[in-house]
Amino acid sequence: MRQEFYKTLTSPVWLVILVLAVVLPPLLPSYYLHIVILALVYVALASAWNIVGGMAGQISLAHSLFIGTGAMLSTALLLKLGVNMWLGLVISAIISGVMGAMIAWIDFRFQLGHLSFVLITMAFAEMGTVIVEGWDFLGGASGLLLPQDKGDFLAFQFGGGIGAFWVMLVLAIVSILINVAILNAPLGYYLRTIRDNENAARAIGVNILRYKIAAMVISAMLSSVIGTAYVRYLTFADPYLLVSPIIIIEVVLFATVGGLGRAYGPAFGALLLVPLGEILRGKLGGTLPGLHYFIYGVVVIAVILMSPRGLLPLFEKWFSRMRPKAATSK
Amino acid sequence: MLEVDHLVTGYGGVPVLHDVSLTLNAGEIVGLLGANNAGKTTLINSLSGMYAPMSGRIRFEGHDVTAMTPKQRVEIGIIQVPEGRLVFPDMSVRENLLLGGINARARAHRPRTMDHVLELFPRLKERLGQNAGTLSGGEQQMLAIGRALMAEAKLLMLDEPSLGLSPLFVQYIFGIIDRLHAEGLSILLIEQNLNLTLRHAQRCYVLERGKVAIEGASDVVKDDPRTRRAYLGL
Amino acid sequence: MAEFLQALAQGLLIGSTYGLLALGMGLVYGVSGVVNFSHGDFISLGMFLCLALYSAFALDPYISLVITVPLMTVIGGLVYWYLLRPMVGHQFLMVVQLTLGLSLVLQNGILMVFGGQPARTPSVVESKLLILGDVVVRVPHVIAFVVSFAMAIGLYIMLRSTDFGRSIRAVHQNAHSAALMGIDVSRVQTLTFALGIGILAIAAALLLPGTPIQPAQGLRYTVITLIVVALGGMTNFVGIMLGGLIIGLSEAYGTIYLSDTLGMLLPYGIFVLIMLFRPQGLTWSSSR
Amino acid sequence: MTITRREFAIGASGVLLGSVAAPFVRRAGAADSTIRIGVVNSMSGGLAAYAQEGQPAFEYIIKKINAEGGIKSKGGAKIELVQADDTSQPARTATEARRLITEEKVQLLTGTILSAQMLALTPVLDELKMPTLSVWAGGARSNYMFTLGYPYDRGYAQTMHDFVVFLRDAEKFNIKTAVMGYSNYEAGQQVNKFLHEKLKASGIEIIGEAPLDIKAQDQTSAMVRIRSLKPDVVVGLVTPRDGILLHQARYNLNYHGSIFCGGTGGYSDLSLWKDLGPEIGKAVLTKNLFGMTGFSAGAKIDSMQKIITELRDVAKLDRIGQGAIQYAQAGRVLQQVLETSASLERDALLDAFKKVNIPFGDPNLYVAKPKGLQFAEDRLLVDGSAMFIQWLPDQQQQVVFPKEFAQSAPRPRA
Repeated sequence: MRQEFYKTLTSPVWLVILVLAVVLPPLLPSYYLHIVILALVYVALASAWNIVGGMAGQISLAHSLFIGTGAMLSTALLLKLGVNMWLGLVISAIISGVMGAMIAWIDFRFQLGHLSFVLITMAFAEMGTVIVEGWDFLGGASGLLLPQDKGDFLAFQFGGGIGAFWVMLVLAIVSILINVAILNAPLGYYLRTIRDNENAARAIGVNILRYKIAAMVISAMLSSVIGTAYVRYLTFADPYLLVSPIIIIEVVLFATVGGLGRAYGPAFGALLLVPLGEILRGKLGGTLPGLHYFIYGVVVIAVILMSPRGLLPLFEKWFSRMRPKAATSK
Repeated sequence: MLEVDHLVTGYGGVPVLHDVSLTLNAGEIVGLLGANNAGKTTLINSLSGMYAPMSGRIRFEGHDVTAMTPKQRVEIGIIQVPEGRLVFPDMSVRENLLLGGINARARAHRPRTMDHVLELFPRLKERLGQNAGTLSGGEQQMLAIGRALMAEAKLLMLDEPSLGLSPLFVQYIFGIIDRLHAEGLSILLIEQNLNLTLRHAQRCYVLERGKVAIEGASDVVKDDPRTRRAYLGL
Repeated sequence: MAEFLQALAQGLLIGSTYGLLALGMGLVYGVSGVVNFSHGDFISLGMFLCLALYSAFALDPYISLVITVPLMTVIGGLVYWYLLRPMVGHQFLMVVQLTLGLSLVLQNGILMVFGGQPARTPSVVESKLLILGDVVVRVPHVIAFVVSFAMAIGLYIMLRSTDFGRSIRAVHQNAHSAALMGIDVSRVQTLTFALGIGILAIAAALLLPGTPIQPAQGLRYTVITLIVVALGGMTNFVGIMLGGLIIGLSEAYGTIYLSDTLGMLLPYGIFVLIMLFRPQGLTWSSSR
Repeated sequence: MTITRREFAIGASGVLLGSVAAPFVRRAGAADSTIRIGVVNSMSGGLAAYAQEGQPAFEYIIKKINAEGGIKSKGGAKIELVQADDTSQPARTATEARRLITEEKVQLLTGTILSAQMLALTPVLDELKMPTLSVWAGGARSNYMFTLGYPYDRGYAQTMHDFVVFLRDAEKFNIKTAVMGYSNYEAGQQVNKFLHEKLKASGIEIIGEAPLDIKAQDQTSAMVRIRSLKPDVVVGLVTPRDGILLHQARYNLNYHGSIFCGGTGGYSDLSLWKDLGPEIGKAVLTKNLFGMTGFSAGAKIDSMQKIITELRDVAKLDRIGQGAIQYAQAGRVLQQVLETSASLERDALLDAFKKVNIPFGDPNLYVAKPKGLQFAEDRLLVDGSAMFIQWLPDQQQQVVFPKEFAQSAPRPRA
C-alpha cells in the first residue's frame, strides 16, 4: 500500500504542475491569479475536510471553527499581543487540534449517529460564530485588519499575489498528499471500516476512539493552518466569512460534488466550482441581481443529478471509455 | 397458475439468478429449497416485482406480469410474507392488518377478511391493540401471515416462516399452512427446514447458485442424493 | 415577575411556530430520509407568494392560504418527483447538497422577482393585541400558536386513522415491507414531501403578519428547523412541538436575562446538552 | 434530466476553456470619450437592501450628468457605470473590485461599501491604488478610500450624544440613565463603543446593554429586557430591519416608559411607516421617539427638497429614503471630482477628492451639512453631523435638531 504513495510522489504529473506553477502566475492578470489562489484555498480546505467528512464519514460542520481559529486567533495574537504570526499559526493549530480531539471524543463517548453528529457540529459552529462576534479580543463583529503584506517571510508575509499563490499551492498539495498517504496507510483502512460499519469495526477490535481522534486532529490542524494562510492573503479577518456557516457549506459542497472519500475528488470539485462561481458572478453580477447565483444553483443541481456519486467518478468513467485499455489494466 | 420462464435477475448488471424456470399449479404447495445465497430470496422478490428481470418472463393466471410494479402484483393477488416477518413494529396489530388490506382490490372487504384472520389466529385477537414490535417471534409470524391474507392473496409466497421459532410454533405455523392449502390457496414455500418442506409441499425445486438444480415431486426430490449436497452448498 | 411571565408567553408563542415549521421536515425525514436544506427557502417562497397575492389582489395572508397551500403542495410534489426521487439510494450528503443548490435557486429566484428590500404584507390582525394582566401578546402569534397545535394534532390523527397516514408510517418503519403490501413507496414519499411543503405554506402565512421578509432569510429558518426537529427525535410530532417550545423559551429567557453573547448561546447550549444526553429526542416512547 | 451527458460535457468544457482563455482575450480599449466608474454593490444576499434602494437614484444622477453634457472639463466625456455584485460578502467585494480595476479598467470605484466591505477592500485598494468613494462606510482605512458615511465617532456617536445632552440640558428632559440599544453587527458595535464613553463622560449612567440579534425575526424579548431596566433613554445605531422589529415590539408591549433615539435607518427611514403599517406606525413613531438622519423631507434645505421631488416625480423611484439621497449625493461628488481633477490619472483624482467642496446652499448638496461637504485628513467627512427628527401623525417628519435646521422643538415626553 505504501508503494502507491511513493508512486504518487514520483509521478511525472508533479513536473507538469511545477512548470505550470512557475510559468503561469507571472502571465496571469491579477484578477485571474486571485481566482486561482482562491481555488487553491478551497482545494486545500476541501481536501482537509475530506479526511473526516469523506474517509471517516463524519460530516463535520464544525470545521468553520478550525478555519476561524487559524484565521482570527493568529491575527488577534499578532495585533493585540504582538505574537509573530508563525507562532500564532502554531498556537492556533494546536488549539484547533485540541478542539477537534474534543469533538471526536464527544462523538465517541456519546455514540452520536450520523445525523446527530452533523447537527451537533452545526450547533458548535453557530456557537463559535456568536462567541467570535461578541468577543473584543478577536475583533468582535468588525473583524481585524492585518498590516499590509510587505513580503517579510519571517513575519509570515509572502508579498501577496505570486507569493500567496506559492503558499496556497504548497498547502493544497500537502493537503492532497496527506489524503493519499492516509488512504494508503492503515489509518485510511480503519477509517473506511469505521465509516462503513462502526459496529463491525468495534467487533473486530478496531480502536475507534483512537482513529476518530487521529483523523479529526489532522483535519482540524490542517484546516487551521490553511485558515491562517488564507487570512494573511485576504488581510482582513472577517468573522462573517471565516467563522461562518458560509465557508463550511462551500467546503462541503465542493468536496461532495467532487467525489467524497477519494484522494483527488474534493480537489477536483473545488477546481471546477470555484472558478465557475467567480466567473458567473463576474459576468452576470452587474445584470439582474441574483441571476448568477440562480444559475450556479441550477448547475449544482444538474451536476448532482447527472453524477450522484460525484464528478470525479463520472470523469473517470468517461476517461476509461475513451481509453478502454487503461480501464482493463486497472 | 404461475409460470416462470428463463428468468435472469441481478443487481448492478451482475446476474444472481441464471435462467430459472418453474411452474406452480392452482391449489398447490410448491417448496423452494437451497443453501444460503442460492438465490431463493432474490427469486421471490423478483416474483413480487421488487427487481426488474434482465430477461425471461413471469406469467400469472395466464397474464404476463413481467413488467408489472409491486403494487400491481399485489393487486392481482401475488403476496409475499417476507423473511424475518418485517411487521411494522411501531404500529398496532390492528394497524398492521389494515395495512395488509390496503390494496385496491382488498380494501373494501377489510372488516370481513379481518374477522377471518382473527378467527384463524385467536392470539392476534387478544393482542389487537398492542404494538407489533412487542410481540414474540411466533406471534409476529402469525401477524405477517395474517397481514398477507388481508391482502386477499391468491398466491401466497412464504419466505422462511419457521426461522427462529420454537418447535411448537413451527408446528403451529405449518398447521396453518396446511389449513390455508385446504381452503384452496396456492402457496410457494421457501424453507431452511428441508424435511418439513418436503413433508408439506407436493412438489419442490432446489436452487443451486442461482440455477434450478433439481425439480420434481417431493418424494423424488427427497431421495435424490444431489438434494442434500445442494442444500449443504457443497 | 411580569418579565418572567411575558418571556414565558413570548417563548411559548414563538416556539409553537418553530414547531410548526419543523413538522413538515420531520414528516419528510421520516418517509424519505431527506434532510432538506432548502426548507427555510420554501418558507420564504410561501411568504413571498402571500406578498404577491397581496400586491395583486390585496388578499390578507390568511385568505391567501386558499391559493398558496395547493400551489406549494404541487411545487413540493414536483420537486420531489423530479429532483429528489432520482437520488434515492445515493449518499445522504449528496442529497443535502442538492437541496442546498435548490436553496440558492429559490432564494435568488425570489430576489430576482421581488428585490431585496424588506417587505411587509399587511393583515387585518397584525396590530391586534391581547392583554392578559401584565402580559401582552400579539393576536397573530396567538393564532399561530392555536393553529400550530391544531395542525400537530390533526397530523397525528391523520397518521393514525387514515390509510394514507398508515401508509406514511409503514414506509417510515419499513419501506421494503410497505412495498410488499402494495404501497407505492415513491408515490407516498412524493405526496409526503408535497404535504410537508404545503404545511410550510400555512406556517409562512401564520408567521407573516408583522414580519418584514427578505429573500436571504431562508438559511436562518432552516437552522432553527433542523435544531427543533433534532430535539424532537426527528419524526416524533409531540417531541417536535416540545422542541419548538424549548428553543422559543430559551431564546426569550436568554435575551431577557442574559442579553448579549451569552443569551444567544443559550439555545445552542441547551440543544447540544439535550442531544448528548437524549440523542433519541425529547419523548420517551419510540412510537409516533 | 433533459440535458444529455454530451451536452453537459460540451457546456462544461466551454466554461473551463472560457475561464482559462478569458485572461488572454483583451477587451477593446474603451473609447476616449467615456469615463468608466466601477460600482461594487451588495445586490444580493443579506445586505441587499441598501444598494437596491440607492442604485436607482445613483443611476438617475449619472444619466442626468451625461444628458447635461457629461464632464465638461474633460471634453464632455460621458460616465459609464460598470456594475458588480459582491453578494453581501466582504471577501467578494475585494474580488469584484480587483476585477473592475484590472479587467474592466475602471477609473474610479464606488458602491455601498459598508464597514466590513471597506476593511476587506483596503488591501486591494492599497495594492492597486484606486481612488474609491464609499457611500456608507463609517471609516476609511485605505489611503485611497473616501466615504460619505457618518464617521462612527464624530458622526454617529457625537450626534447622538449631542442630541441626548440637548434634550437634557436645553429642553429639560429628565435624562439620567440610558440603555444602549443597537443592532449587533460591526457598525453597531463600533458606534456603541464611542457613544458609551461619551454619554458616561456627560454624566449619564449606562444601566444596561440591549444588543439586537440581527438575524432575529422578533425583538419582543429585547424590548422586555429594556422595559425591565426602565432607562430614561434608549440609544444606539439601529438598522432599518431591526428598527421595524424594535418598534413593533414596543407596540406589542405598549411600552412608552423610555425615550428612544438613534438610527439612522431604524428610526427615521421614510419607509418605516409603510413597513410597520399605519396603525402601529402612529402608535409608536409619534411617541417618545427621535430619529437620527442625514436627510428629511421636512428639513428647510431647498436643494434637498428639490432632489426628493425630482427622484419621486421624474425618476419615479418608489422608495426614497436616506439610501437614495446618499447615493444621489455620491453621484454629485464624483461629478465634482472628475470636473476638478487635472487629469484622469489616479494621483490627480486623489487630489481632487481631497479638494472636494460642496458648500452649504449649493444646489448639489443633498445631505444636511451646515458646514458643507468636504473630506478631512482621515478621508471621512469633515462635518459628520446629522439631524434628529420627530414623526407627525400625518407621516411627515419635523427636524428638531440641530438648531440650524430645526422646524420645531422636541415633543415633550408622553
